[in-house]
Formats: sequence, structure tokens, C-alpha cells
Amino acid sequence: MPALTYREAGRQAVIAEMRLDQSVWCLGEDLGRGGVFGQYAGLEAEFGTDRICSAPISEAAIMGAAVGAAMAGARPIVEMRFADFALCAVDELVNQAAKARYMFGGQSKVPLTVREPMGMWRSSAAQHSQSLEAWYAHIPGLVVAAPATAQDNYTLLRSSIRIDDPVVYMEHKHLWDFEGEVDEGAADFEYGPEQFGKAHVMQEGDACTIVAWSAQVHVAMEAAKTLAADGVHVEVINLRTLWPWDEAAVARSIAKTGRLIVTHEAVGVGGFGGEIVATMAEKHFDKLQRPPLRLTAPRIPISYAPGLENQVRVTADQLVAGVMQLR
Amino acid sequence: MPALTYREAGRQAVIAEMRLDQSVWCLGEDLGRGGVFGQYAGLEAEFGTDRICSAPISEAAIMGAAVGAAMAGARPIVEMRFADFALCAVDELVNQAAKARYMFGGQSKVPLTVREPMGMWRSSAAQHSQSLEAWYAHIPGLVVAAPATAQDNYTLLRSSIRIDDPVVYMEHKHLWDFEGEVDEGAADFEYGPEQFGKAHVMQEGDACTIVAWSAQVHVAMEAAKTLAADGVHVEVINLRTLWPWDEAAVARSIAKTGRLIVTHEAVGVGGFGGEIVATMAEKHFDKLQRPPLRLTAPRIPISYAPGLENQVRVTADQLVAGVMQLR
Amino acid sequence: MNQANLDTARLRERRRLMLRIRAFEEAAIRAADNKLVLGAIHPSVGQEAVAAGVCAPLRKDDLLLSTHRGHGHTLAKGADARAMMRELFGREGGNCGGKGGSMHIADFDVGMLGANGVVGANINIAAGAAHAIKLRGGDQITVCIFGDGAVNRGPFLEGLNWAAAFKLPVLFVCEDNGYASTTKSSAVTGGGDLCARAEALGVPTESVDGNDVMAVEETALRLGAAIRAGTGPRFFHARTYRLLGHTSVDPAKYRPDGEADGKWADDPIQRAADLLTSAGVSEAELTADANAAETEMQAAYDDAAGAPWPSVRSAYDDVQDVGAVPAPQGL
Amino acid sequence: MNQANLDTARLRERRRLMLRIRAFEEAAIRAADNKLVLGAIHPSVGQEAVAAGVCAPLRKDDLLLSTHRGHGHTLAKGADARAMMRELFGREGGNCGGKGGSMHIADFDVGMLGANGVVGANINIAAGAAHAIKLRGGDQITVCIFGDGAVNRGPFLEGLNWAAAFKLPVLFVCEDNGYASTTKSSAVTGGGDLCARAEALGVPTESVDGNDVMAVEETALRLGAAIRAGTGPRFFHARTYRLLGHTSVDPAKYRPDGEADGKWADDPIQRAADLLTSAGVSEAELTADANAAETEMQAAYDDAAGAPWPSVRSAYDDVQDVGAVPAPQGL
Ligand SMILES: Cc1ncc(C[n+]2csc(CCOP(=O)(O)OP(=O)(O)O)c2C)c(N)n1
Ligand SMILES: Cc1ncc(C[n+]2csc(CCOP(=O)(O)OP(=O)(O)O)c2C)c(N)n1
Ligand SMILES: [Mg+2]
Ligand SMILES: [Mg+2]
Repeated sequence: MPALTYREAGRQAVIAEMRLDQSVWCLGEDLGRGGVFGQYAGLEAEFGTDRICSAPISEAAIMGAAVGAAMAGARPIVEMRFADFALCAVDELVNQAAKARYMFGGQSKVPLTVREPMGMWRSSAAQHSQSLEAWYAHIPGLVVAAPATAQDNYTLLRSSIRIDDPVVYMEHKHLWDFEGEVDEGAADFEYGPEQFGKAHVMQEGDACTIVAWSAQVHVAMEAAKTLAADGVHVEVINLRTLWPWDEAAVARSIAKTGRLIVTHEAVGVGGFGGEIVATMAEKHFDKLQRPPLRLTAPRIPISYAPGLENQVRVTADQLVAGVMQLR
Repeated sequence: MPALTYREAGRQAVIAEMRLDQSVWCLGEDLGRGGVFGQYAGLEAEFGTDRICSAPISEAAIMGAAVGAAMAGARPIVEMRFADFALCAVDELVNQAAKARYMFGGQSKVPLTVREPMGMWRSSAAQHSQSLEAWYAHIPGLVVAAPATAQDNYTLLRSSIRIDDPVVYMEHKHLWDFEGEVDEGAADFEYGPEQFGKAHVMQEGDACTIVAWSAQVHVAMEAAKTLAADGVHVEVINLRTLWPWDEAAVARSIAKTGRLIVTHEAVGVGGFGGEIVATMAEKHFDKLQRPPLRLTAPRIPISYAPGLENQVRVTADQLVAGVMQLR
Repeated sequence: MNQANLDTARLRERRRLMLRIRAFEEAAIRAADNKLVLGAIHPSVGQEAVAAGVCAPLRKDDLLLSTHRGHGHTLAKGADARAMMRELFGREGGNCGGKGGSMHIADFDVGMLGANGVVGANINIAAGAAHAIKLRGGDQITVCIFGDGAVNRGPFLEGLNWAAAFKLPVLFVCEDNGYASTTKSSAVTGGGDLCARAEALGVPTESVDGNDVMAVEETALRLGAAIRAGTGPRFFHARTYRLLGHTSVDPAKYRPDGEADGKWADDPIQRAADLLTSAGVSEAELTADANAAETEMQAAYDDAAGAPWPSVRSAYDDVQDVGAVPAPQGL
Repeated sequence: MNQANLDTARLRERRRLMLRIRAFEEAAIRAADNKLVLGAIHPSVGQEAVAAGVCAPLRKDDLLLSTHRGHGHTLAKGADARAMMRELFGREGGNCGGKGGSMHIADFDVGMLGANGVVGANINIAAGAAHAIKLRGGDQITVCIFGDGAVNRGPFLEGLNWAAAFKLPVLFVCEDNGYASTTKSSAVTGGGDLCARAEALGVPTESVDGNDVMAVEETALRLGAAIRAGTGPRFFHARTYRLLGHTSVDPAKYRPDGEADGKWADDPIQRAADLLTSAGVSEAELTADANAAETEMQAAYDDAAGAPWPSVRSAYDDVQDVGAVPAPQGL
């Protein structure tokens, strides 16, 4: 299996689906030049300017047009550049894309993949760093993915493009250059809806369950390594998708560990960690031998200066301390 | 104390603050005609068309202009008509209003009250019925209020107008005609920030704690009455505000009851109930004698037909059953 | 049949359609008064010529997007009145299974991709539908109807610019009835010339008397042909008047005294009738047409009133494929 | 001092300002290359005449809103270069305490209410700031600068319409450098005539050579006076060119070969120098001005590089009054 970057894995996923299905179509700003992070490099040359559509700065039009195109038979891949800019197109995503199928009584689906690069990227400050995955998980009609690895980005992106629902697909900006082995040869059905929503256990262990997604998975793995050196073996679950999310995998794990930490880069208050903790407390109360714990960002905006920015990061050290606290 | 409707209490709150402070200013569509729910009736006659600004259909401009005006010394009251339409102005609220003070290092505050009438109102369907309070609670910089009673609407709205932060002020459309006694004579400091964020215990009890806000408080009270007839006395907490929210009041109550139900009209997944349950599970695990329980809407859009619409309502009967389940 | 006969026949047909729209909405208003329709109803009484002139001549595979005031457009595009009435009543057999109601009326089978509860939201969606047509190489056109209030929202600029930049087959129709809810649009619309707004975005325009159904149709056909020929989007400004209130319960007291009364003289249905009378169509024929419309829509009303409610389980259908929540057990 | 002298003096002053802006940004780029500035830097090299001509003549109590490419505007409004440089370095004493960086540069003390990381977002905000002025009865004006890419976002329509509808004291300045990031704006801008867009929204316009600092200033003053007199908003289209890449790390390979080279001949600073030379200002004086700017900005660089980091605790300050979360204990 080749080692690809997270960026390249995403690029290959788009290429594969565009080759298979003429109705797949990318639209976003500066795509002709490869997109702002190079994740569309070379696509215009292969697929032409019709299918790789370089858009005006009009997030509302990009999203809205994609909704209309999806209802008229296309399968758009929308590029929002930074998840923060998608806030210029919330009506289009939440009031339109997410609800059209339902409101119209099933007359039309809205197959749409909305790529929203999210998360902190050194010194990008408050308007270019947000992680708002919890918002989208809250909205009926939407599917939400947050890939952590190159393989995730390949598999989940191919699946998302195939899924007939609007998928909010949140790549993490800090991961573009992360490398990992990618199995591109898996059978087609691997990319179908059936496989979607399954967590990956990145590391098995019995001392504590750590649930994470997106870039925070790597922080959790770092903590796990540190802890393992001390003989404490935690189980790290890469959730991969937030809606649907793999409740069974988390429940299975805490049945074993009796301890639950959920960690994410997003603000803790109203973050998706609350959903996971609450669900486990409601349905698997008896399995929890210790109070569950969220390790998440404080409810403050993200700063520009590195030292201030770091205040919203949950570090591996903090995870280690959290695990020890629950022992 | 006079009995006022929830609508009238809000109207009186605006009038009181506008009389006290020349910089308070209302902007929104159709305000000159009293607003779409009559909550601005007569204000144009008293305050003139400058201070009661009837706006074009431009939610982004309404919100954006309010942000600019707030930074330039005014205290805008923004009317969004339906909370759903505020989704046309999310950049303005979340990227601008919420972050300006922080991003600019405290050079300016953004005193802003954004009224977003929310919730189900018979057969308004998916684009006119949403309850998205959890979204705003997740955003650093924002304050979130969700009044349940006429007194709440008077006190919290006056306070919100005085607070120097952007406040998302979510009245419930179903409550406009609800009447309640309103003490308008309270001393000025009652409306200051200090009093903000305190829950009201609507009914004391020891069998179970039910936390609710907005219209769902009345459903909880109905359930409490039914239960009381059977000798089961639940404690009903009207949270009133979601950020800040009164963690201490909930903790105090579950120390007594050992049982926690959080109920809201919003979708359960990613709803604010998860935050409350998770917080109690993390910090007050030992107080919970039973698993906590959320009684909330399923993750489906809201329908037009009454029978389908009712599927997303959490009824008093369901609350009664929830309480009995935890006994 | 000579040209005059042909035009008379067509005009009579269009009047029949306008009568059907009027009768449909009058029935809907009665139903709302009788608490059989529970959601808001936005009648287009007085504006039927736009619906009839723009939408009736479209091909079935052309696409249409509409507004909260969309019954007329939907009927004119060929949707079934009974299914629509059932939708307004929230009953089984409604176009949207009772999930949408009046503000989300849609009939994808006839290319009607939906009314919209968010003012202006259909503009970008329409541009995208047209984009999909263009990508496929189809020769359909997309028609997008919106009100004069929508021109002050961002999508007006973004959607028209998008359509112009990518030369898309879309006809933007502004149904200008002078009011946005209780507000006179002119009071909050800078510049005031809506055609100038569209022209500045690179979209050629035309403005017509929107109560003259044949003028509307002639213009719509001409613009539609140009669009179908691949010359990019057009903007059609149709000047009309909303004879009733914003919703069926709005007495519209905010209008200057007498304004509406004066406008009834301009009622597009009456204007069509007057022309038909001059062309020799008898009073009896005109009355018969009106009665037929009434009868059809009263039947639709009765049908809807007697129709069953949708199965409560269906509330859980058509949310999404992946991650759909199941209906509760026992439902 | 006669008129010619006066103009020469003013031109020299404006050139000094442009030199300061250029030197500031060159220092910032060096700092970015040296990993001392970590966030993105969007240089306005080649566009300084817009900043100098529009912002320098403003009153201190006039308000200004800017974009991601806002260093020049901010300096020209009177902000302190050292505080700005510290902000770019993320250090204590930066205008925003290190919280904002280049894209959120602001100095409320001189009426500069902020750059913005969201394209076009400042347009509605500026309309609102002007609205507040009007409500108070003040005679300040608000200036809002944005790029040619911003004209395709909704706020362009919504904000200009708002300002026109309420006759607000705001000058909208489109700094048209031909590009939006890597995209040539003309490729995605319907109609193409930006003044026509503004006129259609009811905002009178003027278009000028944005590299001619005195023409810019003359126009800005004239429009500003009309606005201050209460006649409502104006739109100012300043044609210029972005001589460098979109950000300091963008080699701008997407531009046609030679395009940028040709444009250096049009460098507004050089043009000012040529005029000053013809007016008799000596080479030595011109060089001295350039050196002074360099020296000032190198000093700002050195100051910033040596400045302390902001206290980590401050990350928890200025979030909000009500519901602020405390800094962790021991921080
Ligand atoms: C974004 C948004 N803002 C406000 C509303 C509330 N609203 C519904 S219809 C309407 C007036 C629309 O006026 P216009 O576009 O002229 O259409 P008309 O009602 O005259 O047909 C308003 C303000 C809405 N539905 N969507
Ligand atoms: C809403 C939004 N979309 C996209 C971006 C990314 N972006 C930053 S600058 C820029 C180009 C802006 O072009 P223009 O307005 O012409 O200003 P210029 O950079 O030329 O000064 C883009 C697309 C953004 N910041 N905000
Ligand atoms: Mg109208
Ligand atoms: Mg530009």
C-alpha cells in the first residue's frame, strides 16, 4: 500500500469518483489553481473547467447552486475553503440542503459533499480556525465526517461522494501533510453507505477509553504512547464520523475499560463531546466506573499569538493527566 | 403586579430601555407595523422611524449593520422575525459580533440584542420552527437567553439590552399570548448583568429534577402537576439562560433528588441537553442515583401536518413516564 | 383557424388557468378560515397572469422554482390541484406527503422543484439547477420566480452573477407586487430600478405589465427562446399588485386608503375576460369557464377535507439514507 | 506658499506615507520569511495610493473599515506602526494584544474599526457604523474599503442598498486590483462594470486611476464632502494592481507572463517620485524620504522582535462580560 498524504488521499478520492461518475462536479473558489491547499491540484487539466468550476467569492451561491444542481441530477462537491467561510452559506446548507428531501416529501434527494477544512492552523486567528462539527451533527438531514488519517480521507471522501445525502465533510487543515498508508484497491462496496459510520480502534487497551476524531486522534495517540511506556494501555477510538457515530464501538470499549474520556479541538460547551458523554451516561451508566471526562477547548475564541492560541489546544500531556485522574 | 402577556412583557421591556437610553435602537423587517408578532406595536409612534427602523429583507445587513453600529456606540436590538431566518446572517453573528471584541484585543465591545423567535408554532414546517439555541451556546463571545414566562421576558430582555455582549435572545413563538404576573418595578440593578444566568425553581420537589427552558418549561410544569396528583413531587428548573447557565442550581437539585431529566424542544443529538447531562455526569457523578435522561426531539425535521409535527414534541405524558422510569 | 382565433383560444385557455388559480386559492382561504388549513397561506390573487403567462408555456422538463406565494406557479406548471390541496390540508396524498404545506409546495414530476420559505433562497438554487442542465448538455431552461422583496437579499446578486458568469439557462422572474409583507418595497430599495440591478450583473432584462397575461407570455417565450439558444440568463420584471393581504389573515390596513380598490380594476382575470368579450366570446362561455374552475377546486377542497392523515410513521421517512433515526417502536 | 508648492508639499507627504506603507509591508514579509510573523500576510504593494489618498485626509473621528489587505489603510488612518508590527509578530503591545494579527488589525483610537478575515463582511458593518453616526447626528463619515472579489458576495448588495435606503454617511471604496486570490475577477464577475452595480443600488459612483495618489485624494475628498453634507453614500472605484502575490508566500504564477512586470512601471510611489522630480524636489530629498521610511520600519521590526509575548492569561480576557470563563488556576 502506498503512503499518501492526507491531502493526496483526498485528491485521489475525488479523482476516482469523478472518473467513475460524470455527474460528480467540483465547485469552489480558486479550484482551477488547485484549491487553496493544493487538494485539487491538476484536476482542471484532467476534467476541464466545466467539472472543476472556479467560482466567484460567493459561498452562498456555491452552496445554493450545489443544492439546485443536486436536485437537478448532479452530484456536487462543494469546496468551502475554510469551515469558517461556510458560515456565509448556512441558510443554503441547513434550511435548504438538509431539509429539501424531507420538506418535499421525498421527491428529491440532495447528494452533496461539502468540504469544510476546519481546525487550528498556526496563527490563523478567530475567523480561520473554528471547529463547528457539533452544529452540523445537530441538524437532521445532514451527515458529518471528520477524517483523521490519510486512509480515512480516502475512504470517507469516496463514500461521501456516493452517499445520496448532504455530507458535511470536515478535513483538518493541520493534517494536509500527514502521511499514511492508503489502500485504494478496496472493493467498491467499501465506499458505499454501509461502511460509513464505523469507528476505528486505533489502539486497543483496557485502562481507559479515549474517543477522538480529526486531528485530535493524533494527540490521543501520542498520549497513548506516553502512557504505554508507563504500562498504562488506553484504548483510542477514532470516531471518523459524527453523524452517524459509532455508539456501539464506544459502548463496547467502556464495557472493557470502565472509563471514558472524550477529547476534541472544538469548544467544550455545546461540543459533540457532550453528546457522547451524555449518551453513555444515559444508556451505559453502569459501565462507567469513574465519572466521564471531556477534555476540550475552553469557551474562548482562538487567538493569533501562538502562546494564546495554545490555550485552546488540548495537549497529550493533558490527556495523560486526565487518564491518570480517572485511575 | 399586573398580568401581562409574554409579548407585552417583551414590548414593555424594550420601551423601558429605549426611554432610559437614547442609544437603544431597533432594527428589523416590518417593525413600523408592530413586527410580525405585534411585539413592537406602537413603538414607531413613540420613538419615530429613526429608532424603530423598518429594514429591507436583508438579515445579513440587519445583523451586520447592528454589529457596526454597536462598535460605533449604539445599542441595537435586532429583530430576526424567525430564528430560522437568522441562518441568513450567521457570519455576521458568529464570525463578527461574537469575535470582534476578542480579535481586536478588547478595543470595542459589541452590545447587541438579537431577538430570534424560535420553536414550533402549529404547522409552520421545517423552515419556520427550529430551535437552535445549542449552536449559540457553543460560540465564545455570545450570551444566550430563552425566556419561559412573561416575567422572564421582561427581566431577561431588559438585562440583555443592558449587557455589553451580543445576546442571542430566543423568545418562543408559541408563548406570545401566555400571561403571567410581571413585576416591572424591580430596582434597576435587577436588570444588570449580575442577575443574569440564574435559574428559577418553578416548583420544588424531591423525586426528580426536571431541567427545561423556553416553552418546554410549561410542559414540565404540566407533568409536575400530574405527578403531584399521584404524590410524586418533582423539582422543575426553568433555566432561563443557556449561556451562562446555572450549573449550581442543577447540581443543588440533583443532590436532593438523585435524578435528572433534561427536556427540550430542540433535536436531542447535539442539543444543549447533552451539555447539561454531560456536565452533571462529569462533576456530580456521585449525586446521580439513576442514569440521567434526556427527553428531546428525534433527529428529524419538523413537519407541516399536525400529526407528523407532533412527533417532535416531547409531551407531558412522556415526561411523566420518564420520571416513573427513574423511580 | 386564423391568428386571431388562435390567440383568442390561447387567451381563453390562459384565463381558464387564472380562474383555476384564483379558485384554488379562494378554496384554500376558506379552508384556512375553517381551520382545515393550519399553516400560513399567501394568496396570489391579482397576480395570476404572471403564473399563467410564464409557467404554462414551459415544457414539462423545464424546471421551476418558486416562493412562499407559489400556488399559481405550481398549478400553471401542471401540478395536480387535488394533490396540492391535500398538501395544504396536510393530508395523505399531498405532493409532499403533508410534510411541506403551502410554503413548500413542489411537484418534481412536472419539474416544479419547490416553493421556498426563505425569501430569495430559490435564486441560487435555480442557478445551480440550470448549471446541472448545462453540464449535462440539456436544452431545458430553469425559471426562478421571486418577489420584489427578494431583490434586497444577497442571493439576488450572488445568483444572478453566478448565472451570468457561467452563462446558464435560467430565467429570473421578479413578480413585483409593490409590497414585501407590510412594507412598501420602494421605501427600502435603493435605486429602485430592478432591471438596472440585473443589467449591472450582466443579465439582460425586460419589464412588462404583469397583469397582461398575453404580454407576459409573449415576453416569457421570447426570453425563454433566447435562453434555450444558449445565450445565458435573462431577467424578467413583471409589474403586478397583490390584491389581498400578505397572508390570508392579513387585512392589509397598511396600504393607503383606496389603493387596493383602484387596483381591482386591473384584475388580470377581468382584463382577459374583457378582451375575450371583444373577441366575441359569449358571456355564457366566460361564466362556464369560471364555474368549471370553481367546481374543480371545490371538489379538491372536499377531497382534501375527506382525505386521511398521513401515517404518523412517515414523520421518520425521507430524512436521510445514512444515519436515519428509526421510528419509535409501536408507532 | 502658492498652490503648486502646496500640492508639491502634499504630494511629498503622501509619497512619504506610501513609502512607510511599503516599508512596513516589506519588513512584515521579511519577518514572515524569518518565521517571526506566523500568520498570513497580504501585502498591498502597488496599491498604496488608495490607502494614502483615501485614508490620510480623513478626520481622526471618521471611521474606517478594511480588509485582509489592510496594513496600508490602517497606517494611513494614523495608527502607530510599532503597535501594528507588534500585532503582526503576535507580541505584547500589539494593537489587538496579539489576538488578531495582520488580518484583524484595528486601531479604534484613530477610528480604524478593523480589518476583516471574511471577504465583504465589512460592508454591512460599515453601513451600520454610519447608521450609528446618523442616529447620533454626528458629522463623521465612515469609509469602507474592499476588493474587487468582494463585489460578488451578498453584502455588497445588502450593504450598499442599506446605505442608500437610509441615506447614510458612508464612502464605499472598491480597491480593484484585478485579482481575487488566484482568480482574475473579470472571469467571474457578471456585467463587469462595478460602478453600474453601485449605481443600480442607488449609490452614485466615481471611478479613478487608483495609482494616481493625488487623483485618488481629490476624488475621495470630493465624495467625502458630499457625504458629510448629508447626501448619502458614494461608491469609489479605484483601479489598481497587486504587484506581489495574494500572500507573502504566493509566487503568483497564475498571472500571464510579463503582466506584473509591465505594471511596475505604474508603481504609485515611482509615479509620485517622478512628479516630485518634475516639480523640483531633489533626488536627495526623495532618497531621504525613502530612507526615513525604511529606518522607521526596521526599528518597528526590531522593536517587535524584541518585544515580550503577551501574558498567556490574556487569552481569557475580553471574551465577554457575562458568562466569561475564568483562566485556569495557576496560569
Ligand atoms: C430570509 C427571509 N426573511 C424574511 C422572511 C419573512 N417573509 C416572508 S414573505 C416576506 C415578504 C416577501 O416579499 P416579496 O419578496 O416581495 O414577495 P411577496 O410576498 O410580495 O410575494 C417576508 C419578509 C422570509 N420568509 N425569509
Ligand atoms: C467569505 C470569504 N471567502 C473566501 C475568503 C478567502 N479569501 C481571502 S482574500 C480572497 C480574495 C479577495 O479578493 P479581493 O476582494 O479582490 O481582495 P484582494 O485580495 O484582491 O485585496 C479570498 C477569496 C475569505 N477570506 N472570505
Ligand atoms: Mg412583493
Ligand atoms: Mg482584488
